[in-house]
Amino acid sequence: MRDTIFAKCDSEFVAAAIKKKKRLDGRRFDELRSIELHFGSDFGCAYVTLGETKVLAQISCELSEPRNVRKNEGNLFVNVEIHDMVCGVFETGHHAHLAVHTNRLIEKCIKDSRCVDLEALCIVSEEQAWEIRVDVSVLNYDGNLVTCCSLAALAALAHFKTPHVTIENSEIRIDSIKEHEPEPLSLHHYPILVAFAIFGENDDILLDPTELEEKVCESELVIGMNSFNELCGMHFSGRTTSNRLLIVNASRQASLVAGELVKLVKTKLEIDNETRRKNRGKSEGLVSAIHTDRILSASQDRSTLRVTQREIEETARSFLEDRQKMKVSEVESDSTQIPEPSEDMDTEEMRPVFRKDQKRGVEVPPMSSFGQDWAPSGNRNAWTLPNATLSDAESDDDEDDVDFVKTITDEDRIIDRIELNDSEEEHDTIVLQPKELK
Amino acid sequence: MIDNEEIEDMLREIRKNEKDAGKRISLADLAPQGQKSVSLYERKKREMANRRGRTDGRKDDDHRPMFIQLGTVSDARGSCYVEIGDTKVVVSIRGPKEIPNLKEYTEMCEIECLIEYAPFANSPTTNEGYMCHAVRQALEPAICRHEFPNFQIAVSAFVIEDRGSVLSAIINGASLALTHARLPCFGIVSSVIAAVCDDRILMDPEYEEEAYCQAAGKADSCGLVTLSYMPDMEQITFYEQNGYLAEPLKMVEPLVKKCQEIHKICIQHALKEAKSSVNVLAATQDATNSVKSLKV
Amino acid sequence: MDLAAEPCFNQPEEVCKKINPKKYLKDHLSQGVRPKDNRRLFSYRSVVGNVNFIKNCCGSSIVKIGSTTVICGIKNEVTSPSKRFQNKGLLDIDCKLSDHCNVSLNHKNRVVLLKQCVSLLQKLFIGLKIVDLESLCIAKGELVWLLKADIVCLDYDGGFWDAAVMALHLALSSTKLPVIEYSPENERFVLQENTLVDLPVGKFPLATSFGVFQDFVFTDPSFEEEQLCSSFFVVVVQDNAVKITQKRGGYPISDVKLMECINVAASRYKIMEDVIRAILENR
Amino acid sequence: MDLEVESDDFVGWTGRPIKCEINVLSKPEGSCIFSQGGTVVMAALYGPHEIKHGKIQTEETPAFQMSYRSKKGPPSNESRSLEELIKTACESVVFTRTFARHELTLVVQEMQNCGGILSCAINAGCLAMINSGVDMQHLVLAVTACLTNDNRIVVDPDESQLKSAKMSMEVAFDSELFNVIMVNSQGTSSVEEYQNTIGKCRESARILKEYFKSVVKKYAEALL
Repeated sequence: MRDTIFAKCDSEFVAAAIKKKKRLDGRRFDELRSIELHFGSDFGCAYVTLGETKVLAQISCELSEPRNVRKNEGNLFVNVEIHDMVCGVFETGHHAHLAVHTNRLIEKCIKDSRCVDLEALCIVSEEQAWEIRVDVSVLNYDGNLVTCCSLAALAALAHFKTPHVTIENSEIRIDSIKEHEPEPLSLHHYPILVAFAIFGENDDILLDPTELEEKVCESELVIGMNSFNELCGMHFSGRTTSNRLLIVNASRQASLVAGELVKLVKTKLEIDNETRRKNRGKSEGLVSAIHTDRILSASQDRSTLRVTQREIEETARSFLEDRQKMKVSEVESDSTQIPEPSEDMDTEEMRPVFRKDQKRGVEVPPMSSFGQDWAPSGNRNAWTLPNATLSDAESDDDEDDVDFVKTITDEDRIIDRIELNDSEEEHDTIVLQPKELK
Repeated sequence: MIDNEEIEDMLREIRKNEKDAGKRISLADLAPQGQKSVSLYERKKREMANRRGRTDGRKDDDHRPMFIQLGTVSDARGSCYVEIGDTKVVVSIRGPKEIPNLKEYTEMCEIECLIEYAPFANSPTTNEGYMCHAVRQALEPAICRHEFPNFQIAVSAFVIEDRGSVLSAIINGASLALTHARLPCFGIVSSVIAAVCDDRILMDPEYEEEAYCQAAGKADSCGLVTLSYMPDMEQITFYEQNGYLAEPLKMVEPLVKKCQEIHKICIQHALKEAKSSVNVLAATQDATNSVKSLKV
Repeated sequence: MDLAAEPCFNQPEEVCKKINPKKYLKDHLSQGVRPKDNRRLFSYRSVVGNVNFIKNCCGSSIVKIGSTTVICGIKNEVTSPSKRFQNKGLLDIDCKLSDHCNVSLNHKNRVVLLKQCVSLLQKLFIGLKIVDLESLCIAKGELVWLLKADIVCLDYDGGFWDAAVMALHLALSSTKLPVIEYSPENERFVLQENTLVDLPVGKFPLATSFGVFQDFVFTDPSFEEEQLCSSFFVVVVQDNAVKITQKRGGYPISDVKLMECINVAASRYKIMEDVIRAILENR
Repeated sequence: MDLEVESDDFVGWTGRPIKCEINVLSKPEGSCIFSQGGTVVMAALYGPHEIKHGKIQTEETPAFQMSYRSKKGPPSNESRSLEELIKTACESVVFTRTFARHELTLVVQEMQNCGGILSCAINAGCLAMINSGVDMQHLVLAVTACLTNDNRIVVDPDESQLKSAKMSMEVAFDSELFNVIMVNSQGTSSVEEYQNTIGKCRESARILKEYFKSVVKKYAEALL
């Protein structure tokens, strides 16, 4: 599938919305998408979903000689893997850039900020030391890969435990988990990268941009903060800005977000240790990441822009009906932007222009919905199980969707009958089934 | 039950082992204490000097027993398996085919040669590139190349074991394979290699003798002579000697005589094979006739 | 001598074979006969073998199934063992098609064919312990035998896997390793002169590969048949115990046919064991 | 969809509990996360897309690309052989003739491996294909079974059982006549035991087919 190309009108539309202090998926500017963090059953495995961006991090360790540059230190190796299909196979430039860019940022955040205490990894100086390998594989990309990867890597590092090592007369033996409790890694601090997209003249700072916003924004700012509000990395790219306050506001927001995320990691870690203590070190791991109670239809909870032809007609039709009913003219002004809610959307009493339709992929929230605080993604407008109480609107159009399709017989598969002159005998040409040709 | 880590771990170990080849313990240095470790060179030098006979009891000018079998490779146009003592070689000929991306009109047919050593055979004394060149030169006069313009004949040889005089085995094998491939030739080429030391001519040298002559220095005045000869036309198709020899041209006479002997053996085998294939053709011919007569 | 090489179209059979090889094969199989040498569906080509004919290898063998010839040579070396398995020797298996064989095999499926064959041999000989690696150990943790087994195919006419398994087994059971002991006085390992000990090897595993073409299954496919088969079903049997079965995708075959193949393979084991014993005897 | 809690027609399933969720990712056409007991696999199918420039589609180039990505470090031999097995199992399912000069790419990511990863991956691949709507000849249902030392057949064993088993087998069936598409077995077993194991695998494949149908039904209802 080709990479989704963002048309010019898309970007203008987004910029216009931003100017009006609105984001397409209804979030406020300083709001993260929904986050899910799950730990795997083996140590050092973390699966993070940030809205639609999904990342899996896995830590593995190996005994090897330390580098001769640093004799008594272990080694840390970080590698971000993006399969070329994840972000469009033809965006070779973009893909290579994205992978290299994220790889460099994560390495700066984890390795160069020395958050892992490497001396503790050394067993026999100059001979044997642990070499930790962090493998981050990106499952799905929808913007803000940086925060997702750094969160996953950090959670995996916190969750990882190296097996206990006993040394008898210079012979190193690795004990299995049954004999000795494995020891966790010692982490100095918990760095997290927070990404911002910067828009427009008055430099609006958007936290946690989606892929669309990332493509359209003028410049990107990535700030590495840890839970003690120390800055441990910054990356600014794109159009220059003279507004010094921008960086200060962004970093203040970043420290809030970083604190929140680290708290999330710690609580999840606590829950995981609890379950392991309960059933003797075993945990269900990533199986809990599977939500069997919901099905994401087009899995684009906030795909306001991905509107199919059918939806546009239906919404237009229902929109016209409402207008005839009310015979009020003031709705005239916004008939042009059919999918986009009207300007004066802040006023509460503005009754909903479109019926909030459960079934379709498109989520066109009514005006009042902006007031509510943001519920985690995937639950609110995702389709609940059929046995849940269905509103009557859906039940009526269930009957007419199964219509009788003509059955194809051999008869109409014959393309044409060739009338041969009487010298050759009659020939029927039959189209061969692909299976017979196998 | 199968645990894959064991296999994986073993493969990693083998790869690591290949990498640091320097540290490897070779079998030689495990030799028992009694035998003074003497380099091959001195050992052979002493033997050459005392003129008693050769290590494997042969006289100076007799040739190791030769085994020839034609038609061993089914999908080649012509093939032959040659054994000289312990040296084993399989030669196959791929019929005249177009030369890929041909530049200009080549009037005479080209011979493309490829020699491949088995991974378990010991390393070749003379390098393969040189041997390919030698085989091409030896065969060029024998084949009627003017009949296949813009074509090439592919000669590929596979050396199973190398116990000396591989080149002569390949040339003999190739010319016999040509007859088996029914390609027009002027005659069957037979070739022989001799190691010359001071005035001793050692016909069909052993692997060590060959290695010694290769490594011999200026003072020892010994070297290797290879000659390939076409008795039907009494022509020498390939003559080559290297090393430090006293009177170079003296060696040609005995070698030519030896080539004629080998030629007799090759002729016998070629005739035997031709006769048998004629019988086969005759048999299939009257089989098809009988089937046809049955039908009518 | 391969007369069919030239595109002579005088015989009608040749014409049909060139135009629609699939139909040509299908008609033959429906009559229960094979195109080239009209064998039955479940009949085998003749098997010829010889052992220990290369002097500078500690074990060698040649196996000829029909016109597929495979040579296996084993060289022995001495190395230090891996840290995790201190008392285990090392066996390195490698398959190779010499440039000698059928040139028309396009390169890609040659590579895949070899990789799968090597993984099968490793699974069989090391995984299922037909060769006991502990017996390759000279001194635990210090010195261990490394056997380099190279399998080269000289002439390819289908059935490479069966020949490779048989060649490797013959070569391994014919290997002779010198005895190496640690002599305390000059504190190094010494190789005892002319004391050659046989390598203990398990029973002979018989691998038979079945070609699957549409819904026909037949044994020991030759090269032309192999090119038309959608997939292969390999069964490794050791006196009516099924060791390894592999069928990699392609046309699905019914359960009945699957079991029929396994019974055919198991019933052939007896005969092949005598063949192997005969080959090993007259070395 | 939780398996053992669902309606009674899965009562015959003796294997580990199965959970799966369809359409998890937004980028690929079809995706699913599938778990059998502790083994969790995520499969994503990128629909018929043009072949990357440079690779012309000759007769043999399959219109089906497969990449299995283990989560620990560089791809090892084992993950490469797994990749081949999954590719052969899933390839015979897709009607590749329908889209010319295009190819399907199936990416399977190992999330958690507690034994029986091959059959879990094949089932996940099949579900991803169903979800993507590409036209398939039949479903592919994979079952792992092993024969313990006291000749008991265990369907869908976990890691410890697999290690101590006498013989382990992975079989992929097609969903029409339950013929064998792919079989990969190792270890010693007599011919009868082998036959019984395949029979047992076939039964559990039938139950698995019911489970697949119920998942698709639920998904289709939700979609309409």
